[in-house]
Amino acid sequence: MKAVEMLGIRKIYPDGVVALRGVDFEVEEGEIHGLLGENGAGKTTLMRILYGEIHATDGEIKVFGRRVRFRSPRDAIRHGIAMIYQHFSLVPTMSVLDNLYLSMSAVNPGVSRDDTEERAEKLIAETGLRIPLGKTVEELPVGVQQRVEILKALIRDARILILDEPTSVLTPLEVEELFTSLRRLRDKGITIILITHKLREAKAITDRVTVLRRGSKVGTVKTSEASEQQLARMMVARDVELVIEKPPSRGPGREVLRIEDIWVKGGEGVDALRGVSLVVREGEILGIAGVQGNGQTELCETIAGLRKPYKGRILLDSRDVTWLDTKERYRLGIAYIPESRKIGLIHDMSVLENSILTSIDEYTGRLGIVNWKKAKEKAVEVIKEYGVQPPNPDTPVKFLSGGNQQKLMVGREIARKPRILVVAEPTQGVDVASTEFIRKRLLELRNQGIGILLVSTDLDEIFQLSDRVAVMYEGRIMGEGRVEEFTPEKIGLLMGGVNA
Amino acid sequence: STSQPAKTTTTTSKPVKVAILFDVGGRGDLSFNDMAWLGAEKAKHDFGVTVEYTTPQSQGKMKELLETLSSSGEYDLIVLVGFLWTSPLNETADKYPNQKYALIDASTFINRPNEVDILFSEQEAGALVGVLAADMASKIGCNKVGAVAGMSIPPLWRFHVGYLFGVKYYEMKTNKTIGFLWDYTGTFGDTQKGYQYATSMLQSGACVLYGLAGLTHVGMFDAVRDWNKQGKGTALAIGQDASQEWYMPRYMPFSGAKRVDVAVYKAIEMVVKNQWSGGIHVLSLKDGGVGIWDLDGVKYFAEIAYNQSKLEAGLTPDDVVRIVNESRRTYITETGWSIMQELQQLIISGQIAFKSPSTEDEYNQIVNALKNGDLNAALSKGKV
Amino acid sequence: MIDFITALVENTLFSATVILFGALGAIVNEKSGVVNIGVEGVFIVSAFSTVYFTLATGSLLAGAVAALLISGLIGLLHGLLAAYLRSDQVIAGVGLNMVAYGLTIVLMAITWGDYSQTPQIGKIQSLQFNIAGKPFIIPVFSILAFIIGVAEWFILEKTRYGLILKACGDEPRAAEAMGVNVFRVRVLATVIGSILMGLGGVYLSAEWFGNYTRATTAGRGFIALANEAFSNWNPAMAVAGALLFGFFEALSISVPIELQSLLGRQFTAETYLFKMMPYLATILVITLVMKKIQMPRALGKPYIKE
Amino acid sequence: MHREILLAKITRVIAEEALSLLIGFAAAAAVLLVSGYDPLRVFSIMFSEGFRNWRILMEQSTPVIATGLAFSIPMLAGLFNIGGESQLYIGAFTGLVATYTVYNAVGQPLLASFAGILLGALAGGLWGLIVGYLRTYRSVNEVVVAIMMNWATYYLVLYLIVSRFTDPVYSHMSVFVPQPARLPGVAGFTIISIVAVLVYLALKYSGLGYSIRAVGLNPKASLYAGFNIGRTLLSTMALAGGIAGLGGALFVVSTIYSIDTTMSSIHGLGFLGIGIGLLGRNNPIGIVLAGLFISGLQFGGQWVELRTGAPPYLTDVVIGVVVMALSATYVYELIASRMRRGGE
Ligand SMILES: Nc1ncnc2c1ncn2[C@@H]1O[C@H](COP(=O)(O)OP(=O)(O)OP(=O)(O)O)[C@@H](O)[C@H]1O
Ligand SMILES: Nc1ncnc2c1ncn2[C@@H]1O[C@H](COP(=O)(O)OP(=O)(O)OP(=O)(O)O)[C@@H](O)[C@H]1O
Ligand SMILES: [Mg+2]
Ligand SMILES: [Mg+2]
Repeated sequence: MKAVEMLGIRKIYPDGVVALRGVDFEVEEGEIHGLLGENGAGKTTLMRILYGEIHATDGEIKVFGRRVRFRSPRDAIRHGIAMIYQHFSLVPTMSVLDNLYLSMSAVNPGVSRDDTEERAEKLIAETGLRIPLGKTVEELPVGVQQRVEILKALIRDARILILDEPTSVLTPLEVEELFTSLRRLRDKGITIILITHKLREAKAITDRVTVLRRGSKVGTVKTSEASEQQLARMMVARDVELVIEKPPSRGPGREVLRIEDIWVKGGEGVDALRGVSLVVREGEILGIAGVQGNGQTELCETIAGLRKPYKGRILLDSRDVTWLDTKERYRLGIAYIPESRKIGLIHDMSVLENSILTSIDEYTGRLGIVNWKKAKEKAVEVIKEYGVQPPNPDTPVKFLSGGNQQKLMVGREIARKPRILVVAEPTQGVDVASTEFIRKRLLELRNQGIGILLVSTDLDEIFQLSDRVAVMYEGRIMGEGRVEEFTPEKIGLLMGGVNA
Repeated sequence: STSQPAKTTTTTSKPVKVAILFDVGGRGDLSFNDMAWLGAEKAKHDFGVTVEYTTPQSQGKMKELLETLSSSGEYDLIVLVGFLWTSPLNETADKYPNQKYALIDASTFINRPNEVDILFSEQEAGALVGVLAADMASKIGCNKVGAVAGMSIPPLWRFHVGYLFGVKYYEMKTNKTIGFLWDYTGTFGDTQKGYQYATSMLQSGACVLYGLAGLTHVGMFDAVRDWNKQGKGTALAIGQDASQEWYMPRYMPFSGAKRVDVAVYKAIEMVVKNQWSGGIHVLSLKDGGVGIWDLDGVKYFAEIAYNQSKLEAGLTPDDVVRIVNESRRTYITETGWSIMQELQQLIISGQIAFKSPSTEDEYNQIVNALKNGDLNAALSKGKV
Repeated sequence: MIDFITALVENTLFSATVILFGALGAIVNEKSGVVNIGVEGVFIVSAFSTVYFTLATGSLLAGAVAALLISGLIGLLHGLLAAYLRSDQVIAGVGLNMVAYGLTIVLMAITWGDYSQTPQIGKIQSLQFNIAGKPFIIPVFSILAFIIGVAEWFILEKTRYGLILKACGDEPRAAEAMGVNVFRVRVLATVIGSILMGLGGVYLSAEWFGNYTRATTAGRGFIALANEAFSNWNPAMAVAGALLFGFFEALSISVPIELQSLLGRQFTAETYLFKMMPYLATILVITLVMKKIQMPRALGKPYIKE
Repeated sequence: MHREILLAKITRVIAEEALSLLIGFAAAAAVLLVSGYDPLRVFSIMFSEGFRNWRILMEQSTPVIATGLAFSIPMLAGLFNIGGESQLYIGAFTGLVATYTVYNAVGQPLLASFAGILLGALAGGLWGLIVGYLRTYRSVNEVVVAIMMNWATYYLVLYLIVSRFTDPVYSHMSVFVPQPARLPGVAGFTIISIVAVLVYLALKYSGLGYSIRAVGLNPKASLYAGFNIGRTLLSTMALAGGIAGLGGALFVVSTIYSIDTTMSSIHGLGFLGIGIGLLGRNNPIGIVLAGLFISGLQFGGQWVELRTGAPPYLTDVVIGVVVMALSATYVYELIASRMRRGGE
């Protein structure tokens, strides 16, 4: 039986963007179905329609053979559909338990908070998703919030589970865990739709995949009958280098960034960094591996000046910048790409306005007037180089697809030609072609003599790009060395706090 | 007032047209705006004049409003109600020498042939009220009176001087000691405040309260009524401007009168009867411009209230008059009444006259001297 | 002394009750994400309607119910404008205040030929106790307001309705994705909020004054808004805030009156300085007490689905 | 291509605005009919009398344009400045006293009025700064502080006028701006319009404007971008308060010359400013237009009572209904898109 049939779906957004041009999409009951496509292909849009969050301009939807018209997610939830966005749907100011309770009781007002807690604990035990139920959501690292989202779907007994790029912030181990649970769920008869840009994952877990391109369906194939290369070609209509050749480094140069014994308090007064010391040299990429929430974010923010250490020093080109404010540091050559697009971009501003967010002073002349002409040149440059869609600088960023937002943010910071680039999850949510492009750009940058501090939960990325690797665990560096000295297994152990 | 030789030119058949420009807030203040309206309506009825009204949105708009109306030449008389019109009038009057203006309850202190200013001697009304209030307080036994006043403005300064004088006069005549409270609520439009000020004054021992705060003192009335009904003791209220006894005749034996209606009526009459004479007129006790409302007045206003269904259920205007009369008999002693009449006589005969403080300092000086028992500090003429 | 204190307590309760109802209503309203600066307007309409419909029906209860219904209707209108029509919520509130004030006076003029006050209605009895042999008054509505304050705190903090409301006000997109109908919750919250505000108006007419004058509300709606912000959108704090403000207002009234007697002199303009007291005290207290502002994050932002 | 987009946007705004006015007046007409007045007559009086004299319009709109700006600028930064009222009070008072004092001391009329305007703006700015400071460094909600300051300032200014600065002849008025130091009403309007244009340009083209909007839209991203949020909020509030104070000073120096001891001449202008800021859609140019529009309606409203005998409050009702109708711009978007679709 077919779990989902979407026929002739068209979607035109209110601002006139045609996101879907008559897509037919079918999912069998009890399968894991991959949804692939370039950034802006319409994957999220298609799923938001299925979830009742937005309405199709045209087309028909059947769930388990019955025609449905969802007015809101509430209707979809009643039909057993759950959707996990990458852009989380959690109330940040409430505790995890309250979020779970709210989402359960919205469908079934009879449940109590205690019931919810009981079920949550049971599910946590079953799935191994480590989640502190009592914590306020916004205090949790992104990775943990992701787990909350999954738990939230599971707890509602969803029969169709939609996951929009669920793995982009998870570590390989977590991905494995997630996949194990997903397989288990499938075996229980739950239908799973998975949007992903990671072909290896698609190969590993899906039964069939559907590929979208520019709002149209390219085709649906059995996963076992298609190679990664073939899938990539379906997506972008050309060949893609899935593994990038790392050009040899010209040898590390002078020290750009030196961090000495940094101690930083996180939320709730707990130490988030406990004596971290690191050095980044010209022309090298230092990869920081680790499970989300082990101090990586705090490390980046401390370098950028968004947090102040209570002990330790930060040196940029031998100059002590520990007490300089963020703007000053940016001026001296630090650039920072945060892990969250919500922090790196202002959604209600246009692409143009966002493209000078971190360098406004460079575009401000005498009398404090912003040179918008010059700013536009930069915006156009980033749009062109990174293929941001739609290529209109005046589009509000909130109308860009997730991947395109990412490209804009990454492109903007790279274009600033910094001395040191601190970058977290650079290819998060970005399609294969763009991933290839961004990684190549980072390597080019390194070869131009720029120091790069790369934080990533994606071990492939760490191995592909880094010259040296450091592993973080609970605010400390567990191990550090040349990339050749590490194996994924070794990193995995270090990430788990085991000294290898 | 001087009487001009009647002009012989007969008026054209065109009816006289009058514009009444209220103070900010306009009708519904239970005070001079409402009284002005009454006077104009009476003139309309008696003389068949056409009357148009308007209310300026704020003091800042008065100048332009007046300017525009004056330049239209449409009106035989423009009546300006309230002191806020003083400076707008000053800036306009000379530009339109053929336009007649009547400024009510204020004066530019400039003599213009086309301008009549009508002032009131609030002190005289206040003084009579003060005597009776003190007498009632002494009769009830609390020996303390109070006043819930609006804002610190010249007409209220004059009321303050008069009221305090009356109380002190009563003390002098009877050798009793009567406590005196006066406070500005800071507003003419907040009944909650009026209620709360009244409650505080009653708690601090006063039992007769004089309302001098427009809509604010409606709250004072309610507080006085509740005080009685809740068994906290006997308390009485005194209204001002219009006769307000109808609001609760049992607890309000009388009200002070300030006949803005008469002023407006007179101004219109001067135009209709061709008796126009510019200058400053003061309406006083002598010519009935201020004082204490008599029972006819009480009945007149009770009738208005009756027609607006505002009288307490079951009461007729005649009942109001009867009850007011009873409360007067109950709470005002013979002595008190005669002291009041004696003072009235002194004033009407011109033996004494009150100062009109023209600055806050002078006002302060007068009331504090009065408070310390120097009655003559309030007088510009004569001695007591 | 005991008189001074009882007067203070009575006056405190009088002031506090109105602004407490206003704040409690506004909190429900704003927790869902909808700004309502029309508290004053609701007070006005409700206080007026109570009298109007009591006179029309002959029953105070019917009058009060009608007033609350109308308050609810105003909330419905505001909620529909805010949720479905994405209207600017502040502007709608500003408009409401203007219309409410003007329209009630026009209605008074049409109905009774009077520009300022309605006829009197029979009001309900306040609770009366004896303290040191003297009657001491506690308004029934004060008690109601405190009960509602505590209940509202409980509902917001301890029940799922509170969670739903908070979710809509903080993160409507997430709430919707969890299956909450954000629009409906917002409309419902504005309706309930308005009804609570309406209770403030009913109190003014049905228990305190027994009539409506155009000076009955006199800007208390804005003080209620300040109280709401003071409370950090927490009903229990709103109770404290209302009492605090009421207390200082009462004090600012009693002190100059007592001082006059004590000092044996007349206060004239300097009495204005005393009137600054409740406002300055509030600023002072909040400066000392406040740690963190926690207003609903999506407050005033229309929720747009696409 | 850009010109076209801009043009299309402007036409859309105008169309929306026109449509919402139409609905607003239709609703107001219904209210008038129910109350027993002829709507056409009322509207024609309002418009013909209200918009007849440009000088009056300019004088009356000056202070409310100022308080409109004082509301809207902080709104962009995410602050709700309901304190335009007190900022205007203190500006008006300071402006008055400064002009008066300087003129009497130096005898230089222009210098006196200039000093008055400047000091008035500074005083307003200081008032704004207090709100901004408490908000930024003490986490006190600006709404509480602003509302409390409105009342406290009201009584403070009343006290100062009554006890220190009453006119010797007209004791119900404050001292007057000396005749030679008075500016024509047009001057006040010109200055406030220039300020509005400057604010418009600053918001659109300056780094400060950018950071104000950024902070308002996303504080976390602003922090990331390196903006000093505290300083931005402070400068925003100082600017807003300064403009409200300027409006008060201009109103005194160019239109009313003196403040009465009931403060009726300046009371309520701050609250009206909120409506005007929002009607102008937080756009300085829009605010100037909205200020003129509402001032005209208000001024014309005074004639409605004169000519028809309708209660003056009817004007408030009409304006209030129009304001409410203007709030729901999305309705007009909906209608417009329906019509477009219908035309396809
Ligand atoms: N709310 C919106 N308003 C207008 N256009 C939108 C909106 N959301 C998405 N779009 C546009 O619709 C197209 C499809 O977007 P969608 O988010 O579905 O892409 P996607 O396939 O999920 O991409 P990604 O891989 O980057 O997440 C894009 O061109 C995007 O810019
Ligand atoms: N404020 C907003 N208003 C309307 N739509 C929004 C808004 N914010 C985000 N979106 C929608 O979310 C999408 C991009 O946001 P985001 O990347 O956070 O979520 P996502 O698309 O689900 O993520 P991804 O596709 O990368 O997994 C866009 O397609 C857009 O339609
Ligand atoms: Mg997407
Ligand atoms: Mg994406």
